[in-house]
Amino acid sequence: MAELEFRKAIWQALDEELARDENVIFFGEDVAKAGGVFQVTPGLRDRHGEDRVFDTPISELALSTAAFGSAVCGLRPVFEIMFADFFALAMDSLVNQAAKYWYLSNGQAPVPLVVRSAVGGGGRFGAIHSQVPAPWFQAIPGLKIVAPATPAHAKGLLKASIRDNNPVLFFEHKRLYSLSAEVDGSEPELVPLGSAETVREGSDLTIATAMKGVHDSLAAAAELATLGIDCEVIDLRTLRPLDIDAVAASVEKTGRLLVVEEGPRTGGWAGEVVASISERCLGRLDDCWRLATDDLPLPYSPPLEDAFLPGTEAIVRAVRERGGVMPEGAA
Amino acid sequence: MAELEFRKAIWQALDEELARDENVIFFGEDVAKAGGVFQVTPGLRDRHGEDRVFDTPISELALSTAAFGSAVCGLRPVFEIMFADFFALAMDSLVNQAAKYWYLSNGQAPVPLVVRSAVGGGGRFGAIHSQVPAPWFQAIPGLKIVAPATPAHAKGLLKASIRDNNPVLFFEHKRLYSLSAEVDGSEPELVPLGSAETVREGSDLTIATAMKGVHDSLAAAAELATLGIDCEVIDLRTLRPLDIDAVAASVEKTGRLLVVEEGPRTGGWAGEVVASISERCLGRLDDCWRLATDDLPLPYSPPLEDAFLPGTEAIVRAVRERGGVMPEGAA
Amino acid sequence: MSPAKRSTKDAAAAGGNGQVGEEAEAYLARLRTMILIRKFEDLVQSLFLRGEVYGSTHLCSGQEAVSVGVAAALGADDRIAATYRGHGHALACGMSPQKFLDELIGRETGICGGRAGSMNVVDLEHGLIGCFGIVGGSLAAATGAALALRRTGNVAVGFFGDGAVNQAYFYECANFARVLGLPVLYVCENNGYGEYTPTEAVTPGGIVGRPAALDIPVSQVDGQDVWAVHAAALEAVAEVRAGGGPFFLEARTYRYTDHGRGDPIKYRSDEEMEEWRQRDPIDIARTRLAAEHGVEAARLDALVADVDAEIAELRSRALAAPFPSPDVTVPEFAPAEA
Amino acid sequence: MSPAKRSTKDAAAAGGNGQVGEEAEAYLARLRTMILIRKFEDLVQSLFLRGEVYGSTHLCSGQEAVSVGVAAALGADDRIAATYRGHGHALACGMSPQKFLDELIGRETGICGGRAGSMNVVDLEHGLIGCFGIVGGSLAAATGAALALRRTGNVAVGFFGDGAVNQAYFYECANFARVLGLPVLYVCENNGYGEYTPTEAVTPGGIVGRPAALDIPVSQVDGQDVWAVHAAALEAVAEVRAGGGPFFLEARTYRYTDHGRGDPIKYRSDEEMEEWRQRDPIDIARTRLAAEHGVEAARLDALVADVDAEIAELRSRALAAPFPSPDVTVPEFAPAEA
Ligand SMILES: Cc1ncc(C[n+]2csc(CCOP(=O)(O)OP(=O)(O)O)c2C)c(N)n1
Ligand SMILES: Cc1ncc(C[n+]2csc(CCOP(=O)(O)OP(=O)(O)O)c2C)c(N)n1
Ligand SMILES: [Mg+2]
Ligand SMILES: [Mg+2]
Repeated sequence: MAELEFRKAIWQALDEELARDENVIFFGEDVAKAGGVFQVTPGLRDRHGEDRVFDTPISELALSTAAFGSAVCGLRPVFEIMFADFFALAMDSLVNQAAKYWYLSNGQAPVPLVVRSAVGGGGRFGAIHSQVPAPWFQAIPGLKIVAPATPAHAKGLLKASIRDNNPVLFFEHKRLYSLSAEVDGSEPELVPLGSAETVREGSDLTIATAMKGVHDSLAAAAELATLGIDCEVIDLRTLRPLDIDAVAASVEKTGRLLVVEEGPRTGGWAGEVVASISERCLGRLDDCWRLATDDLPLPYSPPLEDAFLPGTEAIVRAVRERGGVMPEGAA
Repeated sequence: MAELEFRKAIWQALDEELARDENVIFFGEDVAKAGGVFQVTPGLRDRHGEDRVFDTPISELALSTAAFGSAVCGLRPVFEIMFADFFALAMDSLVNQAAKYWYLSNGQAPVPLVVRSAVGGGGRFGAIHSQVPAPWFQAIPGLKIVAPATPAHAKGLLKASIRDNNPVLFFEHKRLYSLSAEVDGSEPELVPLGSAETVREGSDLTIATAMKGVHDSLAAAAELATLGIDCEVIDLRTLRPLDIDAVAASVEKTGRLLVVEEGPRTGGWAGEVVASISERCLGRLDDCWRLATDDLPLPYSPPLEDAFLPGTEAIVRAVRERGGVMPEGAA
Repeated sequence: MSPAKRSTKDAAAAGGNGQVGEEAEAYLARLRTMILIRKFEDLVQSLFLRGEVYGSTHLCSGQEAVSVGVAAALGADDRIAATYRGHGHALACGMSPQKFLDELIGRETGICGGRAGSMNVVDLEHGLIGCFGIVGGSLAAATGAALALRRTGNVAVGFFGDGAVNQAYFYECANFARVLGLPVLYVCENNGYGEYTPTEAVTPGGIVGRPAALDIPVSQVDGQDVWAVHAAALEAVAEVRAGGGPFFLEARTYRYTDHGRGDPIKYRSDEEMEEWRQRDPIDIARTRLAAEHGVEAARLDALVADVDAEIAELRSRALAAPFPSPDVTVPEFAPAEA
Repeated sequence: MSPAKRSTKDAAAAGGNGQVGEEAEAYLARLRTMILIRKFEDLVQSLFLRGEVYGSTHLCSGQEAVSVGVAAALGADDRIAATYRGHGHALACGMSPQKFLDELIGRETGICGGRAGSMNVVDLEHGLIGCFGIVGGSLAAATGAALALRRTGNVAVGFFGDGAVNQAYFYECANFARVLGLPVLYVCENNGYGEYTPTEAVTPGGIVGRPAALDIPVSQVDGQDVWAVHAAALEAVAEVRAGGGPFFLEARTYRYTDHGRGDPIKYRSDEEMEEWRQRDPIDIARTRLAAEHGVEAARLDALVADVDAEIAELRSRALAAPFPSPDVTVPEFAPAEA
């Protein structure tokens, strides 16, 4: 058994795909010579050459459209948007060029590009370096959004993303970069996009979440188990398309759904999960709700940021305070 | 009684607010000399002067940040993004500057800006001139999104938007510009943001929608009434913040909710409405679902576009085909 | 889009009979394409007025020499990206006029099955990455394409208007292309206006100084003279292909029609319009072919008649083509093997 | 931010005793602000290493003369927008160092109540529209501010780095400002690198040619010499205030510290760093004050001691300040009357 660090898992996926397919290229701001501000990609330039791994000016819009144009012409570009908050500058190319091309061209060419980007709060980076911009892209047909929680998944999902024939936003949660987990070599090489995984079985309540939320939810589930509440935890892994089948199957069993999202309550992907399940499983549902952040920008000050994010404690509290789910006598 | 055209209602709102408050300015691409590509703003430049109503280069990002910076320094800028699809180019300033400023500055200054923009399909403009980008901004705390359905509301909502102290995206549906409706002068000058209106009372099913969807839903409700289904129709008017109270009150009565959105099913604001109502009114809900478009870009060809959009017929069909709501013997 | 392919087809179409020189034959073919574009635009406009072409039409009448002169400088594996005013570029690339017209009137037989319409049309087989409805999107797509093409010695061309030069895509992409030394030719079709706004009003310092400030070589050319455009394009493409990085070509031209669907105001003087009518690229080509190459009037007239016949046939076939059915289920995503 | 206000405070702080001339007094005050900025940055860094300042720190040590020289050219109703590397700008504007430090360590008494942190700080009372964490956001905000200020004869200043010059905001905003003739001064602090990338590697054609191509007047100045910066800023501000539209000032400078939180690689040579250490703006100011204005060493030393005392007090007060409470309900929207 070996330990694999999340950041190293990303590195391995890039390194292996760069080696496997010469059409794969990788670029971004300070990703090549310096190896990226989160030190995820050191050495890839030396290993694969500066024609295929290179640094760029600070021009997020140009990066995105360079990926789009080159993908349409046969490459499989991977590029980095350093902090996912900067997606706002690159949006037009992703939304109005890349995502629509396959359909509008009537299938003349796919757009196999991947954008890697660091998302999420908890690092005290403040409101404009901490967002998870999944909702900005949630209603964009043609795009996929991948959001891994573990090193092994990060690797398998990134490799699958690079081989996917659609534009993929690949979110790396900053608080997971230094997470290490054991791998034994039996992990599948590719983790399919669009499929969730049940990471804890339970009978009383389904918790669906992603990225850091998976770890927080598992910790919360352990604590809730001591109170007699048996939670099933689903790692969605892909936020677009969502594996609603997996959530529905779980809800059929538990009858209760909590979706935990790091991001504003209004308009997030958690709402999409709740809506889809309500539409489909209403008769079986005893309860469904979301735990997310307040509808505010993320604050800088530690006590404010800590209270703002939906961590383990907040999940436990959310379940305890919600009527119906607590067994008699507990609470 | 006089007729008021939707486009003229917008014009009047701008004209009156420009006259009322010299801090109001209005700018955009070809909005001043030429009066805008949809001919909504002719003559305003001559009436209010070229310092206050002016044309700009084709630079959506600069327009947005010009509005942000000037709003923070005391103006109340209104600007136009010609087709709402172009919001993707302006997103950073709206999301990372305007929307967060009031909170982050700890209330040092509000950001009273309004972006007017033409949204929606049905005009055969194709996939990149027909979007309703509400979902892109739905999870952005601090922003308001206004989406009027009638000339009178358009006027009252735009005036209220200009007086609001927050950044407001004001959506004008292209298919409504030429709509005329009678006004008798007794309309309130301002229509408050964040408040829905029940435009048809009914007992069997609540239909919540906005903009063109209101007219389609009313027509559908009339047809459904002949089948014995009594629909309540709610014009949301503002998509952010949503008036969930109004929808909840209606659902308490009808027990059934259909949300009609022009835009992709996945990730839209309809999902937010369904999720909010499910969270709140689950016990009272017999059914809830969305009618939206397929998760595809909007097609150009008329038969494709017509079938793509959720018009009157599609609404009638959606209700008829959904089990449970049809009275015995009908269908 | 190979010059070989094109010249064969063009020569035949021009009814080459060996009586004029090689250059004249080549330019007769180019003239024919220009006439085709002009008449295609007229047809589109008449169908638009009849409600058969939908939404908006951005015609390029008056600007034909730019598309044709540049396209003729390209090889089969080069790539082109154009704007919403892209009919000329598409036809000059070699896109089937029939498939194109079918697309514009929304038919299943259209080049994109009726999904795209004029503003989003794609024809990769003929090297057209696409027409892009977002101002600046075309040159951006060409920049990206060049990132792929630099491996193969090919060139990407992005056409765009003077208005695009004020926009984010232009600046970031041109700088990006220069930094990476990408093989992209930026062709600015300066028709004097972005919609109803004169170029000078929104472009302080003018156009070519801007790419020049990014250390990109530039040249300016009379966009009404297909000889001049072609010569400038040949030179530019050669520099780009030789590894010189991006190149910027400004072609001064004029649009004879409204911006899109009818102009709300009169923003161009009669004198100005008339002056540019005197510089009609088609007339200029006719005159030069006659005066400098001894092409007979009859041959030129035959060319026009030939195009007229083609247009008539295009029209009737297009109007007879079936609309696509909305009942087909369309997958959201491209499959693993495309 | 009025010169009046500032000079009173500065003169007192510098212990003005009337023995040197007026200019010397003014520059003693500026020197004091530069020393304050430097020591403030040192303090921030030491608190960061202790885990009291969070996230990242973008220090401006080495670049002090730019902030101070430009700010001294502004009046009370002018406006400044700065970057994530904005501590110098904020202090030069006149922001309370205490409120600023409190913000950086996340306290309720911070200028933004602990909500903003270094990268988003705002102090409108002192004319600071904000620090902007998005590269290019600062000059963009200044451009917008200028749209409001042109009514009142005031000027907006946007500070930004060399890296921002390759970015969409820069180009669109500079062009927009030129078209509208807005009173904005763009101050590019060219410290030779954007993160770890040398300016030359990503900025073909250099910096000032770019605004010049938009017909914006430009000048370049030694950013290590506060006299030179101030003189250039005075001239630029005067032109802008007189209605000349935007102006672009490039100040060549250097950052002595890491980019943010520790550099992953060594991208600057020891010789280069040493060369710039020899051009420390604080040393240059000390030397000039001594050599050209006869300021005694004792007075200069007293200045340093005075700042040291201020810094010590800042530190202890800040560490004693309360954290904000997360239990307060915060409304999402600004109320009707703000
Ligand atoms: C980003 C963006 N903004 C605005 C528009 C609307 N629009 C379409 S064409 C046009 C004018 C473009 O002018 P120019 O680049 O000179 O090209 P021309 O139409 O003259 O060929 C504008 C503003 C658009 N399509 N995209
Ligand atoms: C739009 C955007 N892209 C990337 C970043 C990450 N980033 C922060 S500072 C920086 C370098 C900026 O360099 P420069 O403009 O020269 O300013 P300096 O840091 O040297 O003062 C980068 C790339 C960012 N904050 N915003
Ligand atoms: Mg033009
Ligand atoms: Mg720098």
